[in-house]
Amino acid sequence: MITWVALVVVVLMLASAVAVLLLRSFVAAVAASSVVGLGLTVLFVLMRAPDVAMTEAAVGAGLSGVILALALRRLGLWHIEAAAEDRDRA
Amino acid sequence: MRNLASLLFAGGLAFLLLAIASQLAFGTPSMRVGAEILAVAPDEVGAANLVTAVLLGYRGIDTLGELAILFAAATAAGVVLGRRHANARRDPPGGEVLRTGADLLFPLLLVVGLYVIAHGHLTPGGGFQGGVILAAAFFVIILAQPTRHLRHSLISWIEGLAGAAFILIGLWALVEDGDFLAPLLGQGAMGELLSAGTLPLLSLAIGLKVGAELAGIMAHIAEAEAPDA
Amino acid sequence: MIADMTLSRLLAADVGYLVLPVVLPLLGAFLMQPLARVSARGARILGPLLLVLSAGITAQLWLQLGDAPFSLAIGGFAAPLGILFYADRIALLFALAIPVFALLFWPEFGPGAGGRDQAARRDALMLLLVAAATGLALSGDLFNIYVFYELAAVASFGLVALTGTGRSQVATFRYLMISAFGSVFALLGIAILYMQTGTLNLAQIAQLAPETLPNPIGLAAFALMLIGFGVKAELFPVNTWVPEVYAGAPARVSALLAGLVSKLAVLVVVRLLVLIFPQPEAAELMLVLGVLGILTGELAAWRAKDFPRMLAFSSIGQLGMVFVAFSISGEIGLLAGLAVMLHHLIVKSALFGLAVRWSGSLEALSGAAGVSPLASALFVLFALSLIGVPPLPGFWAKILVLIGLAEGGTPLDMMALMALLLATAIEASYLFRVAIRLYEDTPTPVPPPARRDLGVAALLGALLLAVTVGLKPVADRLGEDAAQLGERALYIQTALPSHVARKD
Amino acid sequence: MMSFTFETVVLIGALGLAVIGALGMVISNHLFRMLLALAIAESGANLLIVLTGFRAGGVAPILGAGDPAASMVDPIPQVLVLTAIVIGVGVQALAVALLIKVYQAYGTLDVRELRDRMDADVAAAAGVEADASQDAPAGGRPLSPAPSRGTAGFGRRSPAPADGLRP
Repeated sequence: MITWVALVVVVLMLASAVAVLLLRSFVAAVAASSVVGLGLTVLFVLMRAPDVAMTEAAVGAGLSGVILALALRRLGLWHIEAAAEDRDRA
Repeated sequence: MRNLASLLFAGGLAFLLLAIASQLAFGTPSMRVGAEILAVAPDEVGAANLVTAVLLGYRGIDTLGELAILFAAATAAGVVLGRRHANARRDPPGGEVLRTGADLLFPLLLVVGLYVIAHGHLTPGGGFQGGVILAAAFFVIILAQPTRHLRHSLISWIEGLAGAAFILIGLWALVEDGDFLAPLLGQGAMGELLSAGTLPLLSLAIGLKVGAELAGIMAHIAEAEAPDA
Repeated sequence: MIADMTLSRLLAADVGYLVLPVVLPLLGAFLMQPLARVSARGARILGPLLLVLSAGITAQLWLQLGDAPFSLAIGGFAAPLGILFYADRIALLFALAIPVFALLFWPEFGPGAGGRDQAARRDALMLLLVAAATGLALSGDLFNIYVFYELAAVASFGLVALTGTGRSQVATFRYLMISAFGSVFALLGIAILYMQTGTLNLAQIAQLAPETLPNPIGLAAFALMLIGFGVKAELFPVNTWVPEVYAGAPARVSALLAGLVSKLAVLVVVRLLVLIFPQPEAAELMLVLGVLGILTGELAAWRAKDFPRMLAFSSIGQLGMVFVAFSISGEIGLLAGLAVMLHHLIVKSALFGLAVRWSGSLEALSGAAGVSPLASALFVLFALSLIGVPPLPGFWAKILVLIGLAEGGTPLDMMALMALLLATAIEASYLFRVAIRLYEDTPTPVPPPARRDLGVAALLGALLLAVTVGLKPVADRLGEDAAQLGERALYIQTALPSHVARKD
Repeated sequence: MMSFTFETVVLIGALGLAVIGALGMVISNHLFRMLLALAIAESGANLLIVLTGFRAGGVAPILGAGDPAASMVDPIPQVLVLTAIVIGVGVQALAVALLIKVYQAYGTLDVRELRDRMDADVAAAAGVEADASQDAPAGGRPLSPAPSRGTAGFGRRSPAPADGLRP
């Protein structure tokens, strides 16, 4: 049972990791990287590491997402509608 | 071309790592040191949460180094973003909902953060996790009212004194017991809030320092000039 | 009464004080910014003061405890449960050299540009770098070494970005990325090692290594950690940050990074090689990467057009030679490695000190001898020693490497030997080119080096000459250092006297 | 050799994340994406470390629930990962600060564009001619030469301090 849960989480994480590299929109990429953090949290819980899971939830899925989102605004990359922008440019 | 080469390289690396790792006995670790620590830590340190016992006891100097790294990162970020133009643009203030929410959330996060810090030696959690929550509490305020200056002097006092407190507790042990960061104050009854000697004090120092550090970094980033775009 | 006892205990050197050279700079760094708000002057002298104190403590410990290695269980938790500091002669030598060099190349004693806050941050980062470097020299625990290595890295990011120019920030970002990339590899290596041995204590891993690590698993762990810790040691594939960073950072910071911090990363790799990975494949890997470093570094230095980048590339080449030297098996390899390493520490630091004012192109330096004859003379002295002209110490260091390689005699050794000779020719070519330019007969706008940097360079030059005169005793001491560094059994015995917890 | 167990699944996940992250750091052409890739690579390494302490059927290393210490998982790797996570977030925050400044100075975060500008900038600050960049795009755009030493800023909207202002 636990193996199947882990399998689903791992597949989800790897897919999000690839998405981080491929997604056009940086906002979506940051969101995908937060999904990796969440998956990691679940795996840490499954591996009986509650302290690590707590830290990862606070840092990996929370704090680092906030820092990156803040950075996006400062770097002028805060375009949720990246696709629309591309269409305009074309 | 370069991407293809990198892709092939990554594939090779993955294969090699997998081939190596498949020979390791994951799931049945030897636990040479781990088992010994599990056996003696309850008596030697007296914390119910053995992760905290290792973090602040057996590997205390690692934790000090880690605090120093976070401090170095915050200081370096200050060096990089330090000089701010007086008339730089700021973000517009958040809406009414956000501001009300922030006023409600702030005390709540503060209490939760302190609770997590104070119970680090008993339950999962501790200085780092609680510190992150404290930082989040201050950040909610920045987010809601960007025009309000976060007092950088206050932050630097908190982070300086909390870090110094960690080291001074260690030096106290050095003078008292001959060993830097050796546990002091007696262990008390396991499972109680005031137990495990100096561990809760160290936790508190870590929590305040981490909270101040992260709040400072985020304030620096938030205060950096917004792009014209 | 009690106060009296405490005082007498404080004055007598105790093994426990070995943590102080690491902890005191950390304490100073934490308190630097609040202190600067109270008294800017006080904050400015705090850093140098703590460095003098750390050096004094290390020196006193060394004098009182002698040359035999000793270890300290931090927190009173006996190894392998806790973390230990291990002090042998070479570790103490570095623990002493770190505060001294940090003092010699302290970025600014005055307020400097950027005001009070920036000055306090700069000094705090310097103290953090010193603490991390000392920790790297002393620590006997794999993950603790990783922590100090990261601390050194993060502190140096801040110092490199001090100039505040756009290019130094791009350089810092690239440095950070390569460094973090290496850290991921180092972490993977540590995970594999921990899985295989169940411990992080270097001595205990060394004890278990003959059974558990002479196999592909061990080799993979070594390769991963070599890449990880090689970033700061300017090892071949992960050294692309070097030229940009040394050209963009304040020259005194470059002097510290190229001279001191790179050597500590090398020391970590050497400890791993000696204690944990005695298999020949590990040394061969290091040899090959070292040779590649020598060739690429020297060729790039030959092409460089400005002074700091020429020094940076030459430093890559020299560190390649350090790796080649340490890959030679047996005591002669360790001796040669130590000699090359310490020689480069002295020479390259001094040269970067001269680059504080000579930061421009090489062409602009023509005729500089007319303005500052002493600086030019010192440059020639250091250049001659780098090339390896007898009787300067650089010659003896290089000869040791060549002898070691010739004795090894494998095809790889011969290849390295040829590369070394070729590199010497290239080195001679570009260093002479600069030297000749310095003595050209054209009036020049180049400012002479500041009195302080000139003084430091002269001091290090005098040290070099003193070693030339007193070569025999220095060589003997270095031989003993190398012998002690190479003794695995001694390390294990000192670090793990027994597994019984020391609780009194 | 490898069976379908929890450990195998997590192992593949850990190595997969590490390799995807490392690959992303190498091939990314945008500095911000490089930063995201770094976080992924670090996650992979952290996962592997926690896995080294896991044992099938173990319980969390916290006393009080009545579990005997002998059945607990190894606490040491968990401590290491706690440390590594905090180090990671510190480094990430510093990297973000640097990115903001780089963007202010050069107006771009594209690796190829930055490299060209940097080469010219470094050379100008050092007072030498720039090397012809090997990977300049075909028919590469001509770089405007730096006017003179000391004012070699390329910032489009640059409030950045002037480059190359070393004595």
